[in-house]
Order: sequence, then structure tokens, then C-alpha cells
Amino acid sequence: MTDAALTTDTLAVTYTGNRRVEAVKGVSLEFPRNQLTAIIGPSGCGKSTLLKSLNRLHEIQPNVEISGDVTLNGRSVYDTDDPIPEIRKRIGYVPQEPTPLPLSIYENVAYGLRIHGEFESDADLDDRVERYLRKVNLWEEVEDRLDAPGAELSRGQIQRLCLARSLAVEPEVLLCDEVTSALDPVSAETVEETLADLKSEYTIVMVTHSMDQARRLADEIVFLYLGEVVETNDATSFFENPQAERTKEFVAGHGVAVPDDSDDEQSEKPSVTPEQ
Amino acid sequence: MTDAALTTDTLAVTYTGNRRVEAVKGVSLEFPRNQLTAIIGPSGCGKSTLLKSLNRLHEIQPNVEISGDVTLNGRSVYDTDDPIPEIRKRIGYVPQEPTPLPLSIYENVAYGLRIHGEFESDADLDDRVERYLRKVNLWEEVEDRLDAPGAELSRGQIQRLCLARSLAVEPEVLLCDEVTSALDPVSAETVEETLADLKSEYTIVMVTHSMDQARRLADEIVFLYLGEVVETNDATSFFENPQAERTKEFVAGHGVAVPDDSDDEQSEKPSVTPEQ
Amino acid sequence: MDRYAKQRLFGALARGAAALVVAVMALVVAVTIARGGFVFITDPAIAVTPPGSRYMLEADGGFLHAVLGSILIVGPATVVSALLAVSTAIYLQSDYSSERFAESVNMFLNVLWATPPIVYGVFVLTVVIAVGARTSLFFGIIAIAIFQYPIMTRYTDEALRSSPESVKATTYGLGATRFETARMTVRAALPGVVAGIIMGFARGIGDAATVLFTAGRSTNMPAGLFEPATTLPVLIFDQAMSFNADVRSHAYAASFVLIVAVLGLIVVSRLLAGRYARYAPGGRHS
Amino acid sequence: AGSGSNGNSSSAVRISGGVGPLPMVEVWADMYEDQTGVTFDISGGGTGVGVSDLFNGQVDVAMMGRDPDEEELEEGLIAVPMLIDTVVGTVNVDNPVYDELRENGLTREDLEAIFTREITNWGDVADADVDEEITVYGRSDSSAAYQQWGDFLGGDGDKHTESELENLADANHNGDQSVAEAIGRNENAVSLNNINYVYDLGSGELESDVRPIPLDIDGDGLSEDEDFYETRDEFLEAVEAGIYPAPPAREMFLAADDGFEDEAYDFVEWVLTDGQEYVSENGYVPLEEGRLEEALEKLAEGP
Amino acid sequence: MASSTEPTETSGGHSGRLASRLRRERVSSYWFAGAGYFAIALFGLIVLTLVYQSLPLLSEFSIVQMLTSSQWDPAQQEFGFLPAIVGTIYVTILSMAMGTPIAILAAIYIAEFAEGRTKTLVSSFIDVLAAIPSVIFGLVALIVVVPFVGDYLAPAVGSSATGLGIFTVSLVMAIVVTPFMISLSVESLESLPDELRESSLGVGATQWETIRSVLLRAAGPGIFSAVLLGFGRVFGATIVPAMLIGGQTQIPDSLFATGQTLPTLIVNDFGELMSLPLTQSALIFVGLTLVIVVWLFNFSAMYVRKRLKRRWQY
Ligand SMILES: Nc1ncnc2c1ncn2[C@@H]1O[C@H](COP(=O)(O)OP(=O)(O)OP(=O)(O)O)[C@@H](O)[C@H]1O
Ligand SMILES: Nc1ncnc2c1ncn2[C@@H]1O[C@H](COP(=O)(O)OP(=O)(O)OP(=O)(O)O)[C@@H](O)[C@H]1O
Ligand SMILES: [Mg+2]
Ligand SMILES: [Mg+2]
Ligand SMILES: O=P([O-])([O-])[O-]
Repeated sequence: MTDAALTTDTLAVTYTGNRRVEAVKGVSLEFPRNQLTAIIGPSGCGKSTLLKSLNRLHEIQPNVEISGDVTLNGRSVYDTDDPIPEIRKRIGYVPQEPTPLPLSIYENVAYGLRIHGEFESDADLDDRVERYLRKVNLWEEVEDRLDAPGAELSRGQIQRLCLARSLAVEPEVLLCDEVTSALDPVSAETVEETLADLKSEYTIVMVTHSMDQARRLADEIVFLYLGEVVETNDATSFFENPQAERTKEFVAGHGVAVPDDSDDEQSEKPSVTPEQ
Repeated sequence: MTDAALTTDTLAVTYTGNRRVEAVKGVSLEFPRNQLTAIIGPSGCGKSTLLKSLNRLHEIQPNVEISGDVTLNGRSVYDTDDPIPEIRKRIGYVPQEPTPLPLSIYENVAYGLRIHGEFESDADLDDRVERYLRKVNLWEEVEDRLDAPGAELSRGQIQRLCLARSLAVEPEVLLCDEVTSALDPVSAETVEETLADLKSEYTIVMVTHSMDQARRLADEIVFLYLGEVVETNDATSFFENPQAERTKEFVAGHGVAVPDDSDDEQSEKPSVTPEQ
Repeated sequence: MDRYAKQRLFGALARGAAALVVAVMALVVAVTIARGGFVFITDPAIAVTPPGSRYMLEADGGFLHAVLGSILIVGPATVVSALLAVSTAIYLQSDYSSERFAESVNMFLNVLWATPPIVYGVFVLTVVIAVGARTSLFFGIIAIAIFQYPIMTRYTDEALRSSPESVKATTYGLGATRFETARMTVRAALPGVVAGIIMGFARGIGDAATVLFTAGRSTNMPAGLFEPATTLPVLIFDQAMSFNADVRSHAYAASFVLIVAVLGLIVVSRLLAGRYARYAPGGRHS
Repeated sequence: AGSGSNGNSSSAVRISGGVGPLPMVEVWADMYEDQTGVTFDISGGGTGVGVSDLFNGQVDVAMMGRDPDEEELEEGLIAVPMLIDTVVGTVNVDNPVYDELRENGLTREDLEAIFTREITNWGDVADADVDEEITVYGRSDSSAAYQQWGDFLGGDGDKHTESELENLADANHNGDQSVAEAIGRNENAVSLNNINYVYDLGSGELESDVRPIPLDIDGDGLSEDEDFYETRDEFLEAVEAGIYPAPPAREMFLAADDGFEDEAYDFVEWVLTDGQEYVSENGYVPLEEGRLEEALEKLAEGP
Repeated sequence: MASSTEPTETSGGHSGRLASRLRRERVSSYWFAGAGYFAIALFGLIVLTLVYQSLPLLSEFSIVQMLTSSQWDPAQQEFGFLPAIVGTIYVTILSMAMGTPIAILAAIYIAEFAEGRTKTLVSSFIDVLAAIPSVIFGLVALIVVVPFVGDYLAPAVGSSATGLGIFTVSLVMAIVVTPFMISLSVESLESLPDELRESSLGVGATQWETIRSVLLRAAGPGIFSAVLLGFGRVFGATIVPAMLIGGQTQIPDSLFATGQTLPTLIVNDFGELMSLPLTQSALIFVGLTLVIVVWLFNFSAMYVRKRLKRRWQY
């Protein structure tokens, strides 16, 4: 595990809005280079929060506190003079909902390149757009309608477009939050295939709620429960030979980790301290 | 199958909006009395449409055409002088999303009773509300806050409240559309338990996308595909010994019936004829 | 009365209410068109003819001065106001300001939204006097811009809020700055933003109370930024009270022009909204 | 004035103020510009706006539809009369006692009794067998005409204020035209109008449904020389000759802050001399000789 | 691929661009912050100005005395606002009483009954109506409503009236704000989830029962806001009352009586009398009163809305 692209050091994230929610509680992890790490865990356990804190994307929300650190290739992501946009460029993020920007298909992919000025000429830009559309297996489907609005694609195509857009700025790490869960099964499959193709070249951290998907795609698994890491291991060991009691339950229960007795929705969440 | 509470006779439902969608194509079914029938099938196959057409609830949408017939205890639901609300009282409906009416917990349950004037006195109303809240295992959790808005309950509690509200008018048939799918796993379980308790007393028709749930709860299974019934059988035979090729695939694939090749979302839907 | 009779009665009432509103609308438009459209059609030149010196006495000339005044006042006011409104709306987004601040600004916006236009007129006039200036085109622009600002901010803010959070997550995730993200958010919400701006424009072009005491109520062609001017609604208000029947008929013709302009605005806003909607996330589904 | 304000407006004579005299001033300005090349920049807004602009140094001349107020004079306002606008009592052409009114006229006292609601039935106005309630309309818009009317009704040394009259009326209208329309619709109504709303502007005849109430000045019925209501010209002559009293005829003013200067001075001087001959044809009444001289003196004298 | 690109290379080669992006970011954030505070500043400036300009009046007369006196005679330096206040209240209440039920009914028709083409047609009609400038309503009312009220309606109820007055203004203002309230109410009805309808109809409720007991509550806070905005427009209406109210500064004694509202006081007197310091101050004080009432009203409405939202949540 020495070749970790991204590491976290007792990272804790707390929402301080109406009520205090400790969403992530002191997590130390290593995400190995050019592998796909899947973060799994029951709903509300802090997966998305953890993922966003890796490239400081949680900061766009009000009322969040963070402690601990994240390092990318040995350099801190928090304790740094680098402007945040630079950090996020190096650690890309793809949200759950397939989100075309209100631009053409071409401009969706070119967006990051344009804002960072990362192209020499128009021809170079064309090249890059094509390259990344090919990388996500979308080029054939869209090459004759690059000027159409991105929103006119099917949701599965849009999600691949989002991947291409993120890859185009050449991030060192790619964070994907349940990128297939808003898709119908067929579209989900094509996006999954694309991720499978990409994982050897990129360091990918993916959140998923599907045990099957984690099994199919991941090299490493992180199992998060109530904001804490219960177990982390390579995928095979994790599923074949889970260590923690919780993990066994969770894997057996097909993703449903049933806590305690009440059905009140809060009981499934991390510790909550009402403020007023 | 002679004791069918509800039957359909070549029931076909077509949406005639922008594009013509034949959502249900000539379905003839029998739903046995005091049993729970589960309708399963891939997303968009017409489950909800079929369910709603059983008590004419599809009619609240514009642009729907229907043919064929539905009979409740031998009397037609469509070819009748009964006002539609009377029909819907006899065939109750619980939607997927837990939906409290903007009333107190008490008034949510009393709603149908008040409308139909089905109580003798305030004390009688109190009795009935309590009875049905007990029936759905909710009474203990809410008895000391009956005046609170229904929406302040947890989602799982709300879904049970909805069941109580529907049961209170003493329907002959209860239609449930994926009543657990919007719930977290824990809440889903309590609602499922409630349904299990109820099924011996009521004729229940339930739509679900979870094979496991169908297996756990249903007496009868109807497998719908692209608006047509592929197979219908009692639950045990259905899962142990599926007849149709499609059914085998579907049961094996854990609910994902993958058609053709494209990932365009439309391909998963019933036949669609664009109109313009 | 049994439940079904109630249902029928109520349905009839609802239908009747809608019919009544539509009938009133038809009546207003019909009267305006009959009265004003007729004047206008027999002498379309009145809308593009400047008034003469005997305009008030003999309806010599037309009301080009008010048409121009409306354009010259409401046009720039809309630009200024839209710029401010969109900026305010962006600032009210969570990445710029705290929820609490946004809430208090919203409270002030609500109060401004409900403030009677005549108060804006009085306010600006007071300023005019205080700075020792004279009512003019310029102050008309200021007054209308102030009037439009809360209207546009409200719509714009709503539009930005309803644009999906994932657009923000996406652009930030690509390394965009807040400014770059804001631009994309506005773009994603463009149908709503444009509708809000057009709404403000329509309200601005129809309002008389704000400009009554601020633009100068001129009967001449607007001659400069700091010269008096008038607008169509003020002209209508003034001319409806003229002793000359021809001048009074101009009030109806001006109403006709104003209604046509407002109708045009609505059509344009629908078309624009339709065009931008193609690009909106999930656009093709709507 | 239209083309004038397009030109070099910094040297233009800037005028603003009341809408009452505005139409006449526009005509004057246009003619003066033709003759001398001096340009004008004129706007309405109300007498108060004009005076306010004047004090702020924003205009050279204010048009005033009313007498200057004490407070305004204290601030250094100089107002010279420029013309007379005439207010007359009005009724509907189908008034139940119109024939009697036309025959005998009404005295000031009659009118006062009507407007102060001492008499409320047309049957009591004229000895006719009529039983119709009188509807009294007034003005709601700080009208100078209305103020003059109050001054007139009060008689010597007394007057009714505008607010007093407003409160006694059945309804008050914003602007002369609304009054004229209301009179035209209501057979039993009585009110007052500036004469441009009574006589047709083009022909100078009584064409609408509004009729002037002849004034019985000496209280002995309508004599030959008190009967001048058939046409506007006839009427205006009577006003000019002073037969028709002032008030209700009333002066309108051009005003300056601390004296008229340069082109503004010349213009006002022209208005008070050559300009007077165009007044009648536009429905206003020129000042009579003596008053003109006083005005010119005041102009020359300055602050 | 990603690892082959050295991060230092990338950022180093474009540091100029990055710097300028960051500068733009900084400058723009100042601008946006400025715009954010503008709303507050504008409000503050308006209130301060109006207060300051009202001082001459307030130093001479007591507020209570002016608010309760019905003598309005600027020429005599009598400034009693009561008649205009009463007129404003009458017009507001009457308009809302006429407009609100119609608006809610029509909104229900559009949201719940109308379908397809009719629905599109009716709602576009309403949109157009909402956008017509109120001065045009005033103008049309002068030739339609005024004679109707004066010649038929008022005599029919035994009132002798001129057609101008409280009732006419209220009627026309109801017409002005109704489409406005309809659009907003339709919006909040349409944003309700279909599940609410299905839940209610699913236990055998009629459509009317569903609307009355469920939809109107669920959309209640939204409809309340719509009515509130309508209220604001009637309360501050200027041009229509100026054209139609009959400008009588006296406490109206019947529905058909003429009257005065606070805004018409300003319109009628400001242009003519603003050069008289005390009158000017009095009219500005009227503006201040309007703002303060709107302010108080908004606060209480916010509170009510919050309560409704809690009570009628779904
Ligand atoms: N903006 C926020 N303010 C306050 N609390 C929040 C916020 N976002 C998330 N939370 C809370 O923090 C906890 C963790 O949320 P998070 O979204 O990270 O969970 P998750 O594992 O991604 O859940 P899911 O599987 O449902 O996406 C939850 O209890 C959630 O309610
Ligand atoms: N109001 C409507 N107008 C037009 N088409 C509709 C409408 N409602 C449903 N459809 C279409 O009819 C088909 C059947 O829809 P239905 O909702 O019955 O499927 P379902 O099996 O319940 O799907 P799901 O599992 O996603 O709930 C789908 O193709 C759907 O797109
Ligand atoms: Mg998540
Ligand atoms: Mg469904
Ligand atoms: O000239 P007026 O003041 O009566 O309008």
C-alpha cells in the first residue's frame, strides 16, 4: 500500500447546521494508485460526505467543519497555498445525477479544458474532445451531433459524457458518487463497462450502494458504518472473508445493515446531537 | 380460482399524450380473495398503470384510454352507475411515496370515515381510528401525539399511517404500489411485517420490484412484461418452477430483465408510437 | 346536499370563475382594440409622429415622445436592474453567503417587492430635490430600475435555486472558480432568469406611478439623459383627462400600442424559454 | 418647442410647471422660437413641480396655474400674470330646469347654496314643478380652478376652501375632463369647468352635453348684457371686458426665482405684448390693458 | 495517463491564466457581495430618506393626532390622514373579498379540472391579463365600469352615486390582481405531488372533498403568499384609484361613496403642492406610512405562513 495516490489522516467532517451531525468520524485511509476503490455502507453512513471532502467539495455547502487531513501524492490538500480550483482539477468529481451542463455535447467535454486553458489550438481542442469521448465509449454514438445540447442524450449517455468531461482535464484521481444509481439497469451496465475500462489507468474512488457492483468493479473496498471505517481490504478478501461482525452481516444482508430495533429513520444515521 | 374478488377482462390502457404508449395490452387476470397478489416486472412494464386502472385511479390523468373491463365481486367497475368515489372506497389504493394528508395523525385515519360518514359518534370514530392504527402496528408509537401533523412521523410510520387510512374505510380490495420502495431498509421491514399481518384478512394487490419481497409476501405472482402478462402462478410454483423463458431470465437476473442491445432508455419500455 | 351534488356545484363554480376571468380579459382587450386599435388603424402614424406645439390643444402630431420615452427609460432600467438582480441572486446562493444572511436579505426583498411603486416615485423625487436636479429621463430610469429590482431578484433567485445542485457539484468538481460556477448556474437556470427579467420589463413598461413624478411628464421628444421625458402609461393617464376628444382618443391608441407590446413580450419570453429549455438538464423531458 | 428641445438645450429657456397653462405656453414658445431662434425646453408635472424646479435652479421659468403661496413668495418667487383662464358652472344639457337656468341664470348666492348643499333639489333652484336631487361634482386634484370657484362662491371677503367643497360634493374627479364627462352623463349634476371643456375647441360652439350656467350678476334675472353664453368668443369677450367676474375667472402666472433674466425676460415680455393676441384663439382670455401694464412693471422691476 | 502528467507542469505552464482567473474570482465576489447588500442598503436609504423628509411635519403635529383626524386641507395646514387610511382599508378589503375567491376557484379550475388545449389556452389568457398595465384597466373602466356602476348598480341598491368611488376602484383592482393571484396559486397547486390526490381519491373522496380537505391545505402556504402579494398590489395601487376613486377626502359612508386612498393623496397633491414645504413633508409621510404598513404586514405574514406550513405539512 505504499503507492497510495490519495490518503486521509483522521479525517472528520461535521455538519453544524440546525443539528450537529458527525458524518465522518476520524477516518484514515489510503487509496492505491491506478486502482478502483469502492466505498460501501448503508444509506446515510457518510459515504458522499467522505468522498466530497477528498477534494474539498463539501466546502461549497454552508455549515461544515472538517479536521484531519487529505494528501494527494504526499502533498496536503487542505494545508496548502494552492487555490482550491487547482486541487479539484487534480481530483475530479462526478456526481450521482447525470448532469449535462447547459452546453452542446462538444462544449460539455471542452468545458474544463476551456476554463483551465489547456489546449493549444482549436484543432487540439477537437482532438482532446474526441479522445475523451472515445475513452468513455461515447464517440461513435455522438460524433455526428456534437453540436446538439448535451441534455438531449439519454441518461446513460449523459453519465458517460460526464465521465469524459471529468477525464478531459486529466485529473490524477477521479471521485464517482453512485454514478449508476440514477440510471436504468441497461444504461447502468454501459457506464459500468466504461468504468471497468478506465480503472487500470486512473485512481478511482467510487461510492456505491450495490454490493454486486462493488464486487464486479472494485479492487479495494472500504466499508463505512455510521461515519467510521469498519473494514477495508482488497475486494476478494473482503467478500470472501469478511473480518468484522458488521461486515459479515452487511455482506450477507445484501446491503441492508439492520441496526437496533426502532424504525425511526434517525436511528440509521450517525450520532446526532440536536442543537436547540 | 373461482373465488376471485377482482378480475380483469382484456384490460388495455393506452396513454394518448404526445406519443402513444400502450402501457397495458389486453390483460385478463383474477385476483383471489383474501390473498396477496404481487405484480412484478421490469421498470416501465405497466405495473402501476395496471394497478391504478383497477379502481379507475388512472382517470385522474389526462389522455388515457381504456378498454376491456374490471369486475369486483362480479360487478363491473367501469360499466356501472355507481359514482367513482364509491368504487374507490371499495378498492383502496396506497401510493409508493409515503404521503400523509395535510392533517393530524388522527384526522389522517379519520379522513375516509368522515367523508363517507361511517361512524356513529365521536367515540365511535375514536374507536375506529384506534382500531386501524393498531392493525398497522402504529398505535403504540403515536397514541400520545394524535394531534401532531401526520408529516412529522418518520417515513416508515407514515407509510403505515397510509395503510391505516386506507383500511379504515373497509375496502374489499387494497392496491399497494411499491409501498416499501421509497423507504429505508429498516422502515421497509416494519411495513412489510404489517402487510404480512394483513394479507389473511384482505384481498391485496401489490406492485413490487423486489423479487425477495414478492417471495416473502405473495401468495400469487403476476409477471408483467411490456404491458403483457407473461406468467401468473402461485408464488411457490412461480419461483421454483417458472414456465416461460422470460420468467426464468427475470427471476435469475434478480429483477433486471435486460432486453436488446441499445442503452437508450426507451428500449426498455412498451411499444411506443411517436405521434408527430 | 349530497356529496356528488356538492362536487358538481363546485365544479361549476370553478368553471364559472375561470370563465368570468377570461371574459373580463376578453372585454378589456376588446375595448382597447375597438377604441384604440380603431384610432391607430385609421392613423397608424400617430405612434411614430412627434407631438407638435399644438398637441394638447389640437392633437397635432402623435405620441412618439412617449413611445421613445418608454423605450429609453425602461430599456436601460431593465439592463441595470437585471444586472443587479442577477448579481444579488448569485450572492444569495449558498456558496457566497450564509443561509442566515440570505434569509434576511430575502426579507428585505419581500418588503421591497411589496412596496407601492408610488413610494419609489416619492423617494426618487426626494433625491432629485436633494441633489438639486430636475426630474428627467435619468431619474425615470433610476425609479423604474428600483421598482424592477426586487421583482427580478425574486424570480432570478427562485430560478437559480431550482437549478439542480449537481450543476454546481459538476463545475466545482472540474476545478471551476465560484465565478465560473456562478456563470454556469445562471446559464442552467436561463429560462427562469430570462422569464424573470421579462417579467420585470413588463411590469416596468406598464407602471405609471414610479415615473409620474420622476421623469418629468414632458410633452416633447426626449432630448437627453437629463431632460424631461414621459412614458406611455403616464401619457395615457394624462391624456385620458384631456379636453380634446382627439387627444383622448390617443390615450386609447397608446393603450393599444402598450397592450401589443406586452403581448409581444410574453410571446418572446415563451419562445426564449423554449429555446433555452433544450439545454436545461433534463430539458427534453419537459 | 418640439424641434427646439432637440437643439442645443443648454442655451434653451427651460420651463416647467402646471398643466393648466401648458398648452398655451407651448404655442407661444413655438411662435417665439420661429421669430427669434431662441429654443425652449418645456415640461409639465404640476405647478408645485415647476416652482420646486425653479428654486432648485433647474428651470428659468415656472408656469403656475394658481396664485403663488405665501411661503413661495417668501422664498423669492416672482410671479407675473400671463393670461386668464375661465371657470364656469356647468350642468347637463338635459337638466330638468335647464330652460329656467338658460332664461334667468343663477346668482352667486344660488350657486353657493347649491355647492354648500343648502339647496339639494332642482325644484328649489328654479320655481319649476321638478323633484330631482342635485348631484354636485367637485375636483380632487388640488385644482386651481376649484380653488377659484371656492373664492367666488364665498362672495366678498369670504371664501370656501377646496377641501370644504370637496367634502360637500357627491364625488370629486381627477381633472377637468372627468368632470365634464360626469356632467355629460348625469342630468341632475352640477359642477364647474374650465371653458375649454365646455365649448368645442374647433368651432367654439356648445356641442357636447355640457352647458354653462349663466351667471345672474346683479340678481335681477338674466339681462341682455349678461347673456353671452352662446359661443366661446362671445363669452371670452365678456370675460375680457370684465363683465364676467373674477373669480371665478382667474389668472395664471409665469414665475421666476429672483427675477427673470436674459432670454427668459425677453420671452415673458413678448408674451405680455405681442403674445397676447394669440390667447383668445386658443381658448384662454388675454389680460386686460391695465393688468398687462402692471405685469410688465412687475417684470421690469424684478425682485 | 493521468500519472504521466506532472501536476507542476500543468499549473506552471498556465500560472498566468490561473492568476487572472483568481483575480476575476476576487473582483467578482466583491461585486456580488455589493449586490447582496444592495437590497438592504436600498431599503435603509428609502426609509431614512422618507423619515428625514417627514420630520418637518412630525415636528409640528403629533402623529396620533394626524392619524386620527379627518380634516385634510393642506391650504389650511390641516393634515388628517384618517379618511385616506379608511379609504385604503376599504378598497383593500373589498378588492380582496371580490378577487380572492374568484382567483382561488379559477386557479383550481386550471390546476385540477382543465385539460389539454383548454388548459393551455386559459392559462395563457391569464398570463396576458396579469401583464396588462393597470392604467389600461383604469382607462377601460372609465368607459365601462363607471357608467355601469353609476347608472345601474348603485341605483339598483338604492344608492345615488356617480360611478366613481370605493366600489368601482375595488372592482377594478380585483380585476387587476386576480390573474396575478391565479398564476401563483396554480403554481403551488400544480407543484403538489400526485400522490396526495391519489391518496385522497383512493379512499373514495370526491374531487371536491380532495380539493377542500387536502389540496387547498397542502398548497395553503403558497396560496397564502399569492393572496398576500395581491394584497400588496391593491394596498399600494395608485393609478387606478387616482382615476376612479372620486378623490373625496372624507370618511366614506357607503360602498358606493367616493373616497381617497393614501397613494391617491400623493398623486393628487404632490405635483401641484410640492413647493409648499409642509405639504411636501406630509405627502412624503404618507409614503413612509405605506412602507411601514407593508413592513409590518410582511412580518406577520411570514409568521403566519410558517405556522401554516407546519400545520399543513404533507
Ligand atoms: N448538508 C448537510 N447538512 C446537514 N447534514 C447533512 C448534510 N448532508 C448530509 N448530512 C447528513 O450527514 C450524514 C451523512 O450523509 P451522506 O450524504 O454523506 O451519506 P451517504 O452515505 O452518502 O448516504 P446515501 O447513501 O443516502 O447517499 C447523514 O446523516 C446526512 O443526513
Ligand atoms: N401519464 C403518462 N403519460 C404517458 N405515458 C405514461 C404515463 N404514465 C406512464 N406512462 C408510460 O407507460 C408505461 C408504463 O408505465 P408504468 O408507470 O405503469 O410502469 P411501471 O411498471 O409502474 O414502472 P416503474 O417500475 O418504473 O414504476 C411506461 O412506458 C411509461 O413511460
Ligand atoms: Mg450519498
Ligand atoms: Mg410504477
Ligand atoms: O387648471 P386646473 O388646476 O384647474 O387643472
